[in-house]
Order: sequence, then structure tokens, then C-alpha cells
Amino acid sequence: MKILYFAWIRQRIGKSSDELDVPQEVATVSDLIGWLQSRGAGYAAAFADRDALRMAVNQEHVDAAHPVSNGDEVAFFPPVTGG
Amino acid sequence: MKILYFAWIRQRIGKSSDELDVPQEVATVSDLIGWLQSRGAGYAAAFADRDALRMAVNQEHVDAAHPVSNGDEVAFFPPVTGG
Amino acid sequence: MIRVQREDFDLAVEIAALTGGRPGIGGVVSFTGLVRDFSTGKQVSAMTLEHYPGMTEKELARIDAEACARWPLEACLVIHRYGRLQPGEQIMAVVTASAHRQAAFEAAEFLVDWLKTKAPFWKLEAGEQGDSWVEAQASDDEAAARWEKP
Amino acid sequence: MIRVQREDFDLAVEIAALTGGRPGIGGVVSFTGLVRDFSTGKQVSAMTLEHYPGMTEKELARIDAEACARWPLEACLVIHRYGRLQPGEQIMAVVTASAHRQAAFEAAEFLVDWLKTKAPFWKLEAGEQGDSWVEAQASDDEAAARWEKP
Repeated sequence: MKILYFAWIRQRIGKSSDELDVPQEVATVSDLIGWLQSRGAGYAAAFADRDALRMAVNQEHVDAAHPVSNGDEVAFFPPVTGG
Repeated sequence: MKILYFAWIRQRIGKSSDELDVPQEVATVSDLIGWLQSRGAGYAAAFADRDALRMAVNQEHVDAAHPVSNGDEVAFFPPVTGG
Repeated sequence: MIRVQREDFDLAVEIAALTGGRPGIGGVVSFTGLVRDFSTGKQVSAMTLEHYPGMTEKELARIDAEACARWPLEACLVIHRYGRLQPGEQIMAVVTASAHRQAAFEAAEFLVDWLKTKAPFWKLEAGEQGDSWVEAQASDDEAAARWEKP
Repeated sequence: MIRVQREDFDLAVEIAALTGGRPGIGGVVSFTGLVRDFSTGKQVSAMTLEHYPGMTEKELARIDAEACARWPLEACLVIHRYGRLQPGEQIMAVVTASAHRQAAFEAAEFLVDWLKTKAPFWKLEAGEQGDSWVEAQASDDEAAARWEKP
């Protein structure tokens, strides 16, 4: 699974992406967040405030209940501020 | 009194302005229209449809009840269509 | 700021001049009116804009001042051309600039609506069936009436 | 039409390209977003726009298609820059063109509102107190919600 991080989430994790094999029990974006949080302090800090978190699966905005699987591109970012 | 004509009112009258001494009994724009209508066929045609007529006194939009006097600049025109 | 002129204008140059040195501006809205090649079903080959020199400038200045009084604008520009124009040519533009976009959008709509019903311009269209004066539209009066104060 | 680019753009050139050869266009509305020199009370010396390449283009294309589906537009353009910008620089622009102005105004407001809440861009402001990420504003969510279908 390709996982992308943007803005302060990227800064807290310390990199802009991961390429990871995700265990089978990770079925949704919410599961993925829980699994990533256990990967270290940077991840824990990045995902501490779930309300501040937005996500996309295969480049479409989704909510945390959206399913994920290993072929997907998943992205985490704060609320967008373009324009 | 300087009287200006625009658009099809100008075309019907056949000129873009008049410089006229207006008799004392012409007290309002409405009076002026009545007085001008008697000046010939072009004027009569120009002022035939009062609903289609707009007017300004000293370069401000006014209605037909507005007073006029000999020092004024009065203009007659159809509804505006700029923009 | 208002301008009445025969010449064409460059919108980007106008916006740059208007916003230059005013770094508090966050949003700029523009409306540009173009000569269409049809009008109420008829082909239009050219359009001639007649206006009332003197009153035009005063009326545009009044409208401009009203917009600045109603919205917190950092800058505001109205340009209107007169004379003979071809389809596709620019007739007029309004530009509004503000810290936030809502004020700029509303003020631009207001300026166009009032300009269309108050500024002394008249359009003569030339086409296959000869010349004809454009008639005022009730929809423009309705649009302008939105902004009348109670 | 959408474009995501590092380079600046010339609004007049963009509008001319968009409207050229389309003489049915009567009105063109543009909105240009500029970098302000202050933000929630702090001085801003520069702004860096981060985005999500790939998703940005898709999201802008979706928003553009939605505007064209909702309003009778003759032409539509969204340009958004990324990278480091100075106060006064252009961040983005939307341009809408239609036979009549109301559609162009509404579609432009819609495009900006949706772009601000859906396009994956993030602004990092540099100032005297260091760098800070711009926070999303509730007012932008409210503006975007106006356009949600029932």
C-alpha cells in the first residue's frame, strides 16, 4: 500500500510517503490509522487528533470508514486551505 | 436652456441638442415635453411614448415632475443599455 | 476609480495597477462585458455605444462611491468604452479587490447591475436587417432592484 | 479547463485564449486570489503552497465539470499555483464565461468555494514568528455548503 502524508502530518511523521505491506485485519482507513499510530512517536503525533485529519483513497476524498486494501494509494492530510 | 437628445430620440428629432429660451409657464420636465412636442413632427415622434422616455436635469436622473428653468441642462433618452 | 474611453484595455494591466502596493488584498473579482455576435435571435456584425459625456462620468463615479460605501473594498475600477465595436471586443469591465472574496464578489455584481440600469449608455446594433437600438431588459431592472435599500 | 503550475499567469492572456473564437460569450467573470501580507493578525513574508500531484488535477477537473453541469457556461478555467510565493503574488484564478452574466457570476463563486474546501492544497506561511500552516476556516465550509444539493 502506498501511503502519502501532506502538510503538518508529513512534518510530524518526517517523510512524505510510505510503501507498506499492511496486515489483513486492516480493513478500513480507520483501522489503518490505528495500525500506523503504533509505528512510532512521529506517527502517534501525526494521528493524535482524528478530527483534524482528512483522507483520500485512490485520490478521492473519503471518510474513515472507507475500505482499504494493499493495492490502494491512501493519503492523510489536514483540511485543505488552497484558493 | 440646453436640451440634449440621445439614441433614437436624437435620431427622430434629427439633432443631438437644442439651445432654447423656454417660456415661463414651462415649470417641469413634463411641461417641457409638452412644449417640445409642438415644435414639429420629429419632436412629436420622439416624445410620443412617454413610458419609453427617461430624463436627466443637470446630469442627474429625474422623473417628469422635476422642475426645470432656463439655466438647466436637460437631457432626454431611452432606458439605458450599457454594460 | 472610473474611466470612460474609446480605446480597448488590458485587464491584467488594470488589475496589476489597481492591486500593486496594496498587499492587504486577498481577492480580486472582475467582470468583463463582450460584444456578442447575436442578440435576441439576430446576427450582430457591429455595435456602436453612444453615451452622455459628463453625465456618464458622474454617474459611474456615484455608483463606484456607493460600492465603496457598502463593502470594505481595498480598490475598485469601472471602465466603459464607447464608439464602434466588433463582436468579441471588450465593452466594459468592473474590478473589485478586497481582503476577503465575498465583499469583492458582491460589490462586482452590484456595480454591473447598477451600471446597466443607471449609466447613460445606449447600444446600437448593426446587422443584416439594418441598425437597431438595443432595448432595456426587465431582467436588468430586477437585478438592480436587489440592491435598493429598504 | 484546469491547470496546476508553479509559474505565474497573465489573466488577460488567459481570458483572451478562453473567449477567442466564441463570440456567443457576453460576460466573463474572474476571481484571482493573491497572497496577503497579513494573516490572522500576523505579518506574512512568504507563502508556500503544497499540493497532492495527481489528486489535485482530478479534484479540480471534477469541480470544473460540476460547474459546467450546473450552469450554461461557454468556457471555464481554473488555474492554481504551487510552490513559494511572495505577498501580492497571484495564487490562483477562476474564469467563467457565459452568454449572460448571472451564470458566470454564480459559477465563479461556486468554483472558488468548492476549490477552497476540496482541492488538496495546503498553505504554509512564513513570518517573524516562524512558519505556520494556515488553518481551514469555518466560513469557507459554510460558503461551500451553499452549493450542496438537497
